[in-house]
Amino acid sequence: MNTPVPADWYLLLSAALFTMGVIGFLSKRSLITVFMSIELMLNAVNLSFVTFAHEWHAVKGQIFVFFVMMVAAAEAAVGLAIIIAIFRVRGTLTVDQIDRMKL
Amino acid sequence: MNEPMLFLPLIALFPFAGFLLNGLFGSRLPKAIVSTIALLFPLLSFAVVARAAWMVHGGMLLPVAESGAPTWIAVGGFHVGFQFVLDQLSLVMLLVVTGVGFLIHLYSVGYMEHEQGYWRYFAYLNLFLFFMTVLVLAGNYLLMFVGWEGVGLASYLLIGFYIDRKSAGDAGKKAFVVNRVGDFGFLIGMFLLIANFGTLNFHRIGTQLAGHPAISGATATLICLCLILGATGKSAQIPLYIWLPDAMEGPTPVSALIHAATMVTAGVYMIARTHALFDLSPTAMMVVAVVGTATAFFAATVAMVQTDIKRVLAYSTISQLGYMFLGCGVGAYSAAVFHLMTHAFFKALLFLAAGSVIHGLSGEQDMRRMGGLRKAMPVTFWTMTAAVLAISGFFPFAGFFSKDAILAAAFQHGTLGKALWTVGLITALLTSFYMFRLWYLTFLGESRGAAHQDGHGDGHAAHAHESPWIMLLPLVVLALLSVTGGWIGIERFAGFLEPVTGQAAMVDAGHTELFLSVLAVLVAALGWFLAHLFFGRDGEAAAQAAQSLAPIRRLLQGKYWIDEIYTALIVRPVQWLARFVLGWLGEWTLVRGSAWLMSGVVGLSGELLRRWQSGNLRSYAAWLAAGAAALLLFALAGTLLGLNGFADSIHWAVR
Amino acid sequence: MHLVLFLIFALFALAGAANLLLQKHPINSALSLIVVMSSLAVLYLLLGAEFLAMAQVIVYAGAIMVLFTFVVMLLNEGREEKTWGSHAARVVGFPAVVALLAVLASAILRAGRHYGMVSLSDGITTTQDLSRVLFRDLLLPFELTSVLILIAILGAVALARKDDGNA
Amino acid sequence: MDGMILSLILVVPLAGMVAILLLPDRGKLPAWIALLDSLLTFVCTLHLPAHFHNQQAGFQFEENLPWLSRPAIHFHVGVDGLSLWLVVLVGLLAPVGVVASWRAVQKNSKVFYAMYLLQQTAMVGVFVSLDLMLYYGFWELSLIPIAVLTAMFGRNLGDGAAGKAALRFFLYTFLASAPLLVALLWLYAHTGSFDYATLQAAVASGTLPGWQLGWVSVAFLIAFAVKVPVLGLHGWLPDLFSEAPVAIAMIAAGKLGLYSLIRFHVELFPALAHRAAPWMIALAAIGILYGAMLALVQKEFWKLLAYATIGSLSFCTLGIYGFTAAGMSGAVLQTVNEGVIGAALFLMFGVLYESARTSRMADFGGLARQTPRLATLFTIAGLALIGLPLLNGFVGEFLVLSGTFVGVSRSWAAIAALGVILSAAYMLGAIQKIFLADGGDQQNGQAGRVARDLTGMETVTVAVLAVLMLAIGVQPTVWTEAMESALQTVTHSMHAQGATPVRMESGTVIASSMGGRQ
Amino acid sequence: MTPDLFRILPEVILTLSGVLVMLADAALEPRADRRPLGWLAALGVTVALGASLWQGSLPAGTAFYGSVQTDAFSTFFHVLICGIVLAAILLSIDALPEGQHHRGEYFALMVFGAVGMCLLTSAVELLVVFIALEISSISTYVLAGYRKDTEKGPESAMKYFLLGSFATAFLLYGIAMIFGATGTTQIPEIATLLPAARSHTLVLLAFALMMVGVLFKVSAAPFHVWTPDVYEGAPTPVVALMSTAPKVAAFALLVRLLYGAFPLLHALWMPLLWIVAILSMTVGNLAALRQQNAKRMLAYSSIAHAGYLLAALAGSGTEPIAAIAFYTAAYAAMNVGIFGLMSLVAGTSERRSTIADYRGVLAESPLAGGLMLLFLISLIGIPFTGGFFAKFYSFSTAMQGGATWLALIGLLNSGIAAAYYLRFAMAVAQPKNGKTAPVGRWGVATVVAIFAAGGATLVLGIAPGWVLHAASTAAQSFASITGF
Repeated sequence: MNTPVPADWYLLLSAALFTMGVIGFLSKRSLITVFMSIELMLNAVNLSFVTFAHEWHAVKGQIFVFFVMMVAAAEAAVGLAIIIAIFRVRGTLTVDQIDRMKL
Repeated sequence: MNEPMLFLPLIALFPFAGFLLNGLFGSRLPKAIVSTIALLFPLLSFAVVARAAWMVHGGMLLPVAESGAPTWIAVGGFHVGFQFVLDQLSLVMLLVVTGVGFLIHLYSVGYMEHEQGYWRYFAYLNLFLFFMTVLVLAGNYLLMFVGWEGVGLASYLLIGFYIDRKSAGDAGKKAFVVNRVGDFGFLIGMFLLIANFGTLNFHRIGTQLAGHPAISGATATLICLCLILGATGKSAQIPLYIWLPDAMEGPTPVSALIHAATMVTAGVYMIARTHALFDLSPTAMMVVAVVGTATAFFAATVAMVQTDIKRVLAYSTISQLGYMFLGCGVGAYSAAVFHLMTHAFFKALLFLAAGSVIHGLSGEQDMRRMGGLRKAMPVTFWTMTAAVLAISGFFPFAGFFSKDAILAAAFQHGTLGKALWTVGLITALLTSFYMFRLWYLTFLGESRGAAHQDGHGDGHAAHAHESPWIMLLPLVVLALLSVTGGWIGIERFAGFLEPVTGQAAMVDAGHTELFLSVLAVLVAALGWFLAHLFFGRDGEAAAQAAQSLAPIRRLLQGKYWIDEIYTALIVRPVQWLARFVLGWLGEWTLVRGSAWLMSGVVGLSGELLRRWQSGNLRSYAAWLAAGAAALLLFALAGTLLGLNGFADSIHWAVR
Repeated sequence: MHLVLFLIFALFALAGAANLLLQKHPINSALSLIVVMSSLAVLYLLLGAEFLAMAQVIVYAGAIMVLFTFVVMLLNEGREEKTWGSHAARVVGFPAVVALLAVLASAILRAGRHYGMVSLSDGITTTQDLSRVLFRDLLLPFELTSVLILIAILGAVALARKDDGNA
Repeated sequence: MDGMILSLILVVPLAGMVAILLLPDRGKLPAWIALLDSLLTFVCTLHLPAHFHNQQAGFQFEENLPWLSRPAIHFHVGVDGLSLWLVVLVGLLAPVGVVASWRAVQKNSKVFYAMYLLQQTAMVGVFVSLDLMLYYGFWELSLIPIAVLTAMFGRNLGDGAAGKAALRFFLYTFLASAPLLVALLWLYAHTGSFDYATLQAAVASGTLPGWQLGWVSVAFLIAFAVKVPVLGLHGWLPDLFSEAPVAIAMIAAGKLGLYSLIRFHVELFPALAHRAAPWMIALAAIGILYGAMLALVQKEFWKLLAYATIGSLSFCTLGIYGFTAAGMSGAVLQTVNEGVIGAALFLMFGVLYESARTSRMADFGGLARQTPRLATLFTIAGLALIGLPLLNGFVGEFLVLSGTFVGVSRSWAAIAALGVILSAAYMLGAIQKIFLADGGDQQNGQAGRVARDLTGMETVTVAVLAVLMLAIGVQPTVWTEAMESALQTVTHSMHAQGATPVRMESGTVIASSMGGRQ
Repeated sequence: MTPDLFRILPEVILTLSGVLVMLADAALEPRADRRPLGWLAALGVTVALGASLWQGSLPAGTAFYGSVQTDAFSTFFHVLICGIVLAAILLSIDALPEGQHHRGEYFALMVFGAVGMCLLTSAVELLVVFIALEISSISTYVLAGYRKDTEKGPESAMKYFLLGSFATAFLLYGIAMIFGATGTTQIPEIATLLPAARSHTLVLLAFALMMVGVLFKVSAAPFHVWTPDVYEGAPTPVVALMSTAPKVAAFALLVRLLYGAFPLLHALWMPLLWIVAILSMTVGNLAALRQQNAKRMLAYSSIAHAGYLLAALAGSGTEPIAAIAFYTAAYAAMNVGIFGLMSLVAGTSERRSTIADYRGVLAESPLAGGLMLLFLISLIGIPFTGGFFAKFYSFSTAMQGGATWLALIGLLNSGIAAAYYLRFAMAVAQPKNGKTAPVGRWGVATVVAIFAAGGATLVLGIAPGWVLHAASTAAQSFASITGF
C-alpha cells in the first residue's frame, strides 16, 4: 500500500530534469523558452533539496527551496524585462539572431 | 751617464700641432698663415731630427729610448707604452721622412695654391707626417701599428681630397680597405708575438730571441708570414698592390710624399725592423724575396703601356718597392733601406716633376697629349732627366748604387738568388725602357695636345708654362739628392746600419760585383735605346711594335685584369654572401622568419580562439556545459571508474 | 501508493519537460512547464513538504509562469523557427549533456545506497517548523531577500520602461 | 655624500621628470629642464670616478635599505669597477640625447622628456642594483620609455612601422625576461634572498640543485643575450634603429645587456657560464663577421648602423666569454666605446635625417662641402667605430682580440679579426655615399640639398664625444685601471670554481661543451 | 559581545543609502540634475567603507546564527569592494549622458549590488552566499544592459543574465548536493562534517558543481565565454565595476569554499586549478591578441588575470590567500583605472571602441594618455606598478609551492599579453594626423576616481608593504579561524 520509494529515484528524476533544462537551454530558439529551461533547472534543483531535506529531516533544505522560489521570481522579473528590452531594439527573440557581439 | 736630450716626441708632435691648428681653425685663417703653419711645424720637426743626426755624427751612441714613456695600454701583465726609440734605422727614415716631407710641403704651397680646401690639404699632410714619424720612432709593434694605420688614414683622406670626384672617393676607400687586409695580417702577427713573447716591445723581443734562439722555426715563419701580409698591403706588393695605382687620384704632391717616398716604404721598414725574426725563417725570407721580385717584374711590365703619367710612376713605385722586398728577402736589409732612401729622392722628384708638368698643362695627365715640353719647362725637364737616369740605374746616379747593391746581394744568394737576380735584371731593363718612354713622350718630340683634343679648348701644351719657384726649388734639391744620394756607398751605409740590421749579407765584394754593376748599366742603356727606338722618333716603330704584340699589349693595358679578378673572386662573392646568404637566408628567413613563425602560430591560435567567440548564446551554453561536464568528470573520474576507495584514499587522507 | 504516485508524477514531470523541449510555440512550452511544476508540487507533498507544495503552485505555477505567459502574449512572438546559429550547441553541447547526465546519474546511483527510502507519512514538515528556522536561524537571508526583490523591481522598471525620445 | 650619491643619481632624473610633468608644455621649457637636469645628473655621476678607490675590491658607494620585508627585497645599490664607467656613460649620454632631440622633438615635448628622464633612472638603476629584484625592476622599467617613445616619436608613424618596431623590441626583451623572473623566483625560493652577494655565495657553495641551476643560468643568459643582442636574437635591432627617435635608439642596445652578462651571468654562475662560453664565443665571432657583412650591403644608414652595432657588440661578448683579463676589460671598455661612438653617429645622422626625411645613403652625396662640421665629426666617429688606433674603438677591439687570441682560441680570434677589414669597407662606403661626390648623377643628392650643418650646441656635444673618443683611445688606462680590481675579483671567483680561461679551437665548440658536461 | 548588527554594518549602511537614493530620486523633479544622487550614493559607500574599516577593529566572530563572519579577511575585501564601487560611482557621475533620467536607479543599483558583493565575502552560510550572489548578479545584469536604446546593451544584459542564471543553477545544484552529503550548508560545518559525509561521491559531485558556478563568476576558462560580449555591450563605468568588484567577491568566495569548506579536497582541486589557471591565461591572452575592440580585448585580458590569480592557489600555507588578496587589490586598481579612462576618453556615446580609435590620446591629453599608459604598463606587469607585484606574489607563491612550470607558463603568457597591452599602449602613444575626437571633460568625480586608481597602482608597485601586510593579516586571520 505504502510502498516506499528509494530516495535516489527522486534524485535521479531531479538529475534528469536538470539535464533536460540544460538541453532546453542549448536547443530552444526563443529567448523565453531558454529562460523557461533555466526555471526547469531550478525546479530540478529544488526537488533535490526537498529530497535531501526529507532524508536529513532538516528544514533548511525546504527553506532553501523557498528562497530559490523567491530568487526565481526576482530573476523572472528582471529577465523578462531584459527580454522586453531586447525585443524593443531587435524586434526578435530568436537566440541565433541575437549575436551582434562576437569574435 | 746623462741621457741625451733628443726631444723625440717633438718630432711627432710638431706636425700634430700643425694638423690641429690648421684642422680646427684653418678654414677661417688666411692662406698665408695656413701655409706658414703648414711649413713651420714640419720644418721644426726636421730640425729636431737634424739635431739628433748631428749628435749622432758627434758620437752619440744609439739606440736612444726616451725614458719615462707614458703608458698606453696596461691590462693584467700586458703593458704597452708610448715609447719612442731612435736608432740608426729610424734616423735614416726620419731624415727621409721629414726632409723629403718638408720639401714636398714646400712644393705643395705652390701646387695647391688655387685649390679649394687648401687648409684641409695641409692639415692632412701634417697629420700624415705625425703618423709617419710615430711609425718610424715607435719602440713597439703596437705603437708602430698606430702610425701604420694612421698613415693609411692620412693617405685615405688625401687620396680622396678632391671630394667632388667620385673616383677619388673610390680610390681612397680602396686604399684603406686593401690596407686593412694587410693590417689584418699585422694584427694577427702581433697577437702571435704576444702569445709567444708576452710583449710587443722590439727591444725585448730582440733580447728574448737572443736569449732563446731555439724558438721554433714554424712559429717564426707563421709570425713572419702574417707580418709579410701587412707589409704587402702597405708597400703595395703582390697580392695587395692594387690600391696604389688608383691612389694617384690624390693631388700629385701627395703621390710623391705618401705613395712614393715614405708611406709605402713602411713595409720594407717593418721587415728590416723585425729582421731578427725573419732571419729565423728561411721560408719567410724566400717568400719576401719572391714576392718582391715578382712584383717588381709584374709592375714594370704594366708600367710599359700606361698612358697616364702618374700611373706609370705608380707602377714604377710598385716595381721599385719590389726591389726593396727582394733586398730584404735575400737578407740585404741595408741595401733595401739604401734603395728605400735613394728611391725616396728620385721617385719623389719624378712625381713632383710630373706634378709640375700637370700643373703646367692645367691638369692634363695623359702622356699622349703631351710632348715637346722640354723648352717650355726647362727646369722641370732637367730635374726629371736626373731622376729618370737615377731610377734607370745609370752611374753615378743614386739609383745605380742602391739597385746594384740589391741585385748583387740577390746574385750571391744561392740558386734561387740567381733566378731572382735574372728577373731583377730584366726588370731593370723594363724600368729603363718605360722611364725613357715617359721621358720621350712628355718632353721630347712635338706637342700632341691638339691631336687628341675633342674640341675643348686648345691643346694644353701650347700654353704650357714653367712652374713657380716654390715648386721648382724642391725639384732642384731633390735632383741634387738623386744624383748624389748614392755616393755614400753601400758599404758605409750598411756599416752605419749594422747595429740594427745585423751583419751585411755580402761578403764577397770584388770582381763579381764589378761585373754585375757594368751589366746593370748596360741593361739600363739597352732600355734607353729601345725606348729611343720606339718613342724617340715619330712613334711609327712604336705603333708597329704595338700592332705585332697586340695580345700582350692588351694584357698589359688591362693590367692583367687583376682588379677584375679580385672583384669577381672576392668582392662579388662577399657581397653575394652578405646579400643572399646572410641577408636573405640568415636575416630574413632565420631571424625574421622564426619570429614571424612564432608570432604567426601564436596569432593564428589567437585568431582561432577569437573565432570561438561566436556570439551565439547557445554555443556559449554548450561550452559552459562542456566545461561543467569536464570538471565533473575530472572530479569524479576516480570514483566512477570503479576505483573503489580511490576518492577516499587519495582525497581524504591528505591531511 | 507512494510508488504509484511517484511514478505517475515523475512521468508527468518528465513528459512535461520533454514537451517543453519539443513544443515550437513558447506558450505551449510555458504550459508544459506548468505541468512540470505542478507535478513537482505533488512530489513535494510526497516528500512531506506541504508548505513548499503550496508555494510551488502559488508562486511558481501561479505567479512566475503567469508572468511568462504574459510576456509571451505581450511580445506576441510566434512559433520559433528552426535556425542554425550554433554548431557548438550540437557538436559540443549534446555530448557534454550526455556526459553530464551520465556523471550525475552514476554518481547519484553510487551515492544512493547511503540514502534511505521515502514513504508517505514520515517526516512531514509543518509550517511551524519552517518558520522557526526561517525567522531565527535564517533571519539574515530572509531580510536580504527584501533587498533582492527591491533590486529586481528597480531593474525591471529600469529595463522595461520605455524612455521618451529626449530623455 | 658617498653614502647617498647613488640615490641622488637615481632621484635627480625622477625629480626632473616630475618637474616637467608639473610645469606647462610651453616652448622649449621641457627641453631645457631635461637638459639641465641631465647635466646635473652627469655631474653627479662624475662624483663616482672622482672618489672611486681603484685598489679597493668590492662595491663602493653602497647603500642598503630594506624595501620589503617579505619577500625580502632591499634597496641595495653600489658600484664597482665594472659598473662605474657605465653609470658615467649613462650620465654623459643623457644630455647628448637631449641635444639630439632638441630640434627633432617639437610636439608633445613634455611627454618625450619626462619619459626620457625616466629611462635615465631605469638605466642607472640597472647598473647599480645589487638586489636582484631591484635590478629586475629597473631592467623591465627601462623597456617602457624605449617602446613608448619609439611609438610616439618614431620616424615612420604613418605606416605604423614605428609602432611595430617598438612592439617587436618590447616583445623580444619582455618575453626573454619572463624566464628570467622565473629563475629569480626559483633562486629566491631556494635561498630566501635576492641579495647579490648572498646569491653569489649560495651558487658558489654548490648546495643548490644542479640541473635546475643550469636552467636558471640559461634563463639569465637568454634574457641578457636578447638585450645585447647576441647574434640570432637581434631581430628587434634593425627595426628599432630605423624607427626609434635618435635619443632612444642610441641607448637601446648594448650596455644593459652586456653589463648584465658580466655581472649576473659570468660573475654569478662562473662554472655554468664557463660551460656556455664556447657557444657564446662562436656566436660572437660569427656575429662580428655577420654584422659587418650585412652592414656592407645596406642601403639605409640606420640599418647599416644596426648591423655595425651587432658587430661591435659581438666584440664585447667575445671578450666577456673568453674569461681573460684583457678580453674582459676590453669588453667593458668596448661597451663604453660603443655607447659614445653610437651616440655621436646617431646624433649626426639624425640631424641629416631630420631635414631630409630619408636614410638612404644614396639620397645624399657630396655633403662634405655643405656641412663641413658634420662631415668631419662624422668621419672621426666613423673611424673610431672601425677601430682606428688612438681612437677608442681600437683599444677595446685590440684587447678583446688579443685576449681571445692568446687566451682562448686563435682561429675564432682570427675570424673575428676579419671584421676589421669589413668594418672599414662599410664605414668608408657610408662616408663616401653621404659626404663625398657620387659621380655627378644629378638625381642623387636631392636629400642632401636640404641638409643642414650641426648647430652650435650639437657641434659642442659631438666635439665633446669626439674628444672623449680620443681620450679613451690615448689613455685607456685611466679607464681600465678602475676595472682592474673588479675584474680580478671576477677572474678569481671563476678560478675558484674551476673556470679558467676557455681554451678552444673553432672546431671544438661542440666537443668542449660536451666535455664540460661530464 | 558584539551586537549582530555590527557584523553587517557596512551592508546595512549600503542598503539604507540605496534606499535613500531611490527616495531622493523619486522626490526630485523629473528634469532635475541627477548628479547629486551620485554624490549621495558615493557618500553612502564612503561611510560603508569607513564602517568596514571599523569592523576590522572588532574581534573576529560570527553573527546571525553563523550566517556571516567578519574578520580581517572579510574586512580586506569589504574595503576593497567598497573602494571599487565608490570609484565606479564617481566615474559614472560624469560619464552618463547629461539629461538622462533615472540615474537614481543606476546609482541605487550600484549601491545595492555592493551589498551583495560585500556580503559574499563575509557569508559563511551557503544560503546567504546564494542570496548575496543573486543580489550582486541581478544588479550587474541590469547595469550591463543600462544603455538599453543601443543594440548591444540589452544583448549584453541578456547574455550575462541567461548564462549567469545557467551557472547559478549549477552552483545551486552543488549546494543541494553538499547539503545532501553533509546535511548542512554552513561552510565551517561542511569542513568538519566532510569526512563523515554520507556519500563521498556526492561531496565530489557537489564540489565540482559549485566550482562551475564560482569559476563562471571569476570568468576562468572554460567558463569565460560570456565575458567579452558582456563587457562590450555594457557602459564603460559599469565594466569598470563588474570586471572587478564581483570578481573580487567571487574570489573571496572561492577562497572560502576551497580553504573553508573543502580543504580536505586539496589534492583534488590543486591540479584542477592548475589546469584552469593555465587554460585561462592561455585562452585569455591568445584570444586578446588579435582583438580590435578595446573593451573586448580587456575582457580577454581579465580572463587571463583570473588565470594568474588562480595560479597563486598552487602555493602552500596561507600564502595563496594573501597573494590572491593582494592581486585582487592591484587588479582592481588598474582595471578601474583603465576602464575609467576609457570611459572618459571614449565619452558617453562610446565613440571610441576599437583600439585604433584611441590613437593620439597621449598627444591630445598627456594626462589621460599618460595615465592610460600607467595602467597598461601595470597590466603588463612592469615593475614599480601594482600589476608587477601582483604577478610577482602570485607566481612566487606558486613557485614556493613547487609549481615552477606553472610560473614559467604564466610568465611566458604575460609576455604574450604584453603584445596586446602594448598594442593598445602604442596606439595611445602614437600621434594621429587626422582629426581626433577630443578627450572628455575631467569632472571632479572622475579626477578623484582615476587619480585614486593611479595612486593605488603606483603605491602597490612602489610601497606594497602596507597592503601586503593587510593581505597577509587577512590570510592569517582566515586561516586561524578556519583552522586549515
